[in-house]
Amino acid sequence: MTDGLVDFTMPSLGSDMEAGTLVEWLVRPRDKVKRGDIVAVVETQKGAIEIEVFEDGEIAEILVEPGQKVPVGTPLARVRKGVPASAAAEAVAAAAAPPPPRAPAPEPKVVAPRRKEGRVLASPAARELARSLGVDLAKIEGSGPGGAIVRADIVGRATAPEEKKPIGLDLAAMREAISAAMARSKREIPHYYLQHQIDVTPSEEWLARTNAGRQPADRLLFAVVAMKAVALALKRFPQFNGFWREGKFEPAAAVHVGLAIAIRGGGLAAPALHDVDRLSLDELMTRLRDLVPRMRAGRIRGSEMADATITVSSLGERGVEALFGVIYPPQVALVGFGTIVRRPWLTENEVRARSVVTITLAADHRVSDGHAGALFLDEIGKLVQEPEKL
Amino acid sequence: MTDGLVDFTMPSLGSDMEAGTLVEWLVRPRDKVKRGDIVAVVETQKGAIEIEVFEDGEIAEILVEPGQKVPVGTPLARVRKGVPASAAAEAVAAAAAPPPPRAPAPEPKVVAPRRKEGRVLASPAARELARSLGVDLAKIEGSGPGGAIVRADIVGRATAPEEKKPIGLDLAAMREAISAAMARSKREIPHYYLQHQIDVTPSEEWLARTNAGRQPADRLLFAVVAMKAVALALKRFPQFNGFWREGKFEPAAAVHVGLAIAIRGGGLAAPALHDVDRLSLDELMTRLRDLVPRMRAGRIRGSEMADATITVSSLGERGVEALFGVIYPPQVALVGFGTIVRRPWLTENEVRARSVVTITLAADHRVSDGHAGALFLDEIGKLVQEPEKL
Amino acid sequence: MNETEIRAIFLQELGNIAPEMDLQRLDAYADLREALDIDSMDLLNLMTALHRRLGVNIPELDYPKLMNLDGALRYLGDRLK
Amino acid sequence: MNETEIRAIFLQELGNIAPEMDLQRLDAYADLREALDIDSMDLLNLMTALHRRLGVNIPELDYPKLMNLDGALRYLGDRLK
Repeated sequence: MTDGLVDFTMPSLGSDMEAGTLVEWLVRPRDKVKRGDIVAVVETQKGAIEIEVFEDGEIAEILVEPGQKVPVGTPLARVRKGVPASAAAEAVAAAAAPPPPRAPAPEPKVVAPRRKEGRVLASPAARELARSLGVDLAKIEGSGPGGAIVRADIVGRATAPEEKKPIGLDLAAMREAISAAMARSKREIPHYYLQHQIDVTPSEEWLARTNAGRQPADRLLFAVVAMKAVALALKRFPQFNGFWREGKFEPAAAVHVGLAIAIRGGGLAAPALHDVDRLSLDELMTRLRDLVPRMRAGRIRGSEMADATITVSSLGERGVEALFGVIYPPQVALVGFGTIVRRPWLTENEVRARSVVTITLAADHRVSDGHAGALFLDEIGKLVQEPEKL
Repeated sequence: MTDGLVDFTMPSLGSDMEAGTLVEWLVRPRDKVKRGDIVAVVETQKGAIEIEVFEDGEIAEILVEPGQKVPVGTPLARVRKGVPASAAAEAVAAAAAPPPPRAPAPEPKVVAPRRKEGRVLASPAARELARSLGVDLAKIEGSGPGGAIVRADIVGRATAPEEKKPIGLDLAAMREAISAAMARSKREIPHYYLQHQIDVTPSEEWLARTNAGRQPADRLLFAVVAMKAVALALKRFPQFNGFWREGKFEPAAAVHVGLAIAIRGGGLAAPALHDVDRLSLDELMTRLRDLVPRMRAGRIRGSEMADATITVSSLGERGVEALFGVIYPPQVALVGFGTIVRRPWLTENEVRARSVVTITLAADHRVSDGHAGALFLDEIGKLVQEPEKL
Repeated sequence: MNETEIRAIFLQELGNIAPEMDLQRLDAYADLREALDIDSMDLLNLMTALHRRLGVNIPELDYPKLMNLDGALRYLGDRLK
Repeated sequence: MNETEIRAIFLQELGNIAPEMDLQRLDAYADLREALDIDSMDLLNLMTALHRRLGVNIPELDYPKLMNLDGALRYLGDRLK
């Protein structure tokens, strides 16, 4: 069956998704594709999401046209399997992939928005994306060959000044999707909560020392320490990593940590960082720097939306001390990190000013109980205090 | 009617139990029984549970044979009421009761597992229990007359070394029962939560002083101070002690405190200690020492499983600071004690290192409100600080 | 590089991080994190962009000096003199 | 009482408290509470059993010295000399 035709279908990008609208094809019939290539953009309640193909092969036929809304599982295209990836496929992949990080060389001058007579120089994919997002190409600065506008230029750039809203994200629809998932969660999942405070002064000092010798592009944030600690603790406490499906717990083999990201204007999403337990802090930071702006710009991949095995919610620097969250179904746990605060604290039986963070756990009582939860949270606390070992 | 026949029925050992399997009779027809005697063992989702008779009398007829699964309320036997308890009944009770504590005399040597030619010396009840638990009698050391194996020897002893799992408890079934009860709780009970921190240094010091003069067998744990404080506070705040049934609150006359006990391997149960408000700390400790190992070994009595009027969950020494739990229906409150931590604390307007515990209350908002809950939690906090008065 | 150029680059990079905010009306002394709802990741991206655009490597210890428009322009002006 | 006998009794009583744990593989320096998931009630039962079996009355203040296998055997050996 290596040369047979297979269906490429509308994927499920979360347990609450029933249908999606095909916004844009990034491939045409006879294009070669490789597993993992982004081939289409789909509009869901969570915003515009890039979807990947899971076979090497060639696009045989397009079945659904841009603008059509179809249920999850509907064939969108037919792929002829086993056609070896060629230069054509590489080109498609390159056009769709995120831009390589730019070299940290100072740019000479502010370039005024280019406005040329006639047609603006832009790639077809960028043109299509701009159309679907309602972005005016004439106001975008191109970073491609010869100053051409590529997809990456559109995402994250300002639209016309009079439209002050995030690009590519329908906040109202996103809020509705969150509403549905959260209401379902509290109706079905018996949440219990645990709370613990730990001294993260050593962790902060280690980060400050590490970052002092680095350029901004290579600096680490506390969030990656937190995520890695959770991922490693999960290896000892697997009952918090996985899904509740059809009346029973399915532990997950991999650790994909969903990071709750607030979208300015009121949105929220928790895309997954994959295999967090196996990445170094530097690798994790690279992934995070790629993910957050893409998420905020609405350029998120299907697999990132659908397969988080646990969620971490961090209140960052300007929040409050503790949060007691709502588990994202079908997951079974959510770990919350409050804002780091300065507090009087005992170290070696003396009172000193220290940086303290409150870690909380919301977990599904159908799967785990307070005793296991306490040991899990305690383990996270210990790991966070020794970032140099993560 | 004092000499009439009454039915002894399959009891309800929790609101989620629908049926049970009769595993073993500890009595035969014409045996004399006293109220409170353990007369049978029943297998439920929570494990093998010993059930008691509630009448003085004589077993007239056995209606359900071992191995049969019957719904709650099904007559298991007929008891002829009013027959005075005789020596025969005493003998039955003695065989079924937990063994008396052994004298603290050093035993000379480790006894290797006895393996005799032919039949191992064991009481019929022990033999039956071993069969139902899959325990190999040849590997058990007997403590009965002439080295005979009695029921108590089987429970809590290692099975064959290759079977490293708790004895007598079906953890998967237990987990299922918890799942159902917890999901129902959060669906039906509107939980509210309160949290309070108190300085328990005086309490810890009192326990240390008290225990310093005692042998290990007579020492007290903080858990009994916590339970007694909750029980006494309930006398002033009866709206947290009882059951929500058929749309209204039924206050309980007695204070039976369910203590959440974690079972290694992932189980959880909250068997009741009866009349906690009327027991001294020493009496409570004796009951607790009897209950915890029995619970972990799966030898729990029906009344202990079914009739807790409130639950106390204590995270012990290796946990975290605070827990916000799920009320066990049809109860209406759960009190949580976090791990005792050392914190800078104000005493007489000076900052000092003190031992601090976070007490939490989860309560049913259909029955009580935050104001009453706060007074109740505050009262518990005050009582915990003066253990010498408990 | 003159003050106007620094200001233009700084505002452009701020705009890239918070594209939906109206920077025309930004108070010169308002805390940028509060005014623009900027978190630590946004801040790091801003510092990375300033490093790329202006060649100024701003250490973490100096971040507080850039927490409003006025302070940021003065800091960058001093470093680019 | 020799070291082998003390070890056998200690492991037997530990086994009574955590029957489902494999004590053959227990690290001599691992914290018993963590390795065996032992709580304060388990600990008290262990101390009570050691008192009964060996006649050694271990005060609460000494509990920390028995928190791993190596420490426990040394402590009991010293007390039984």
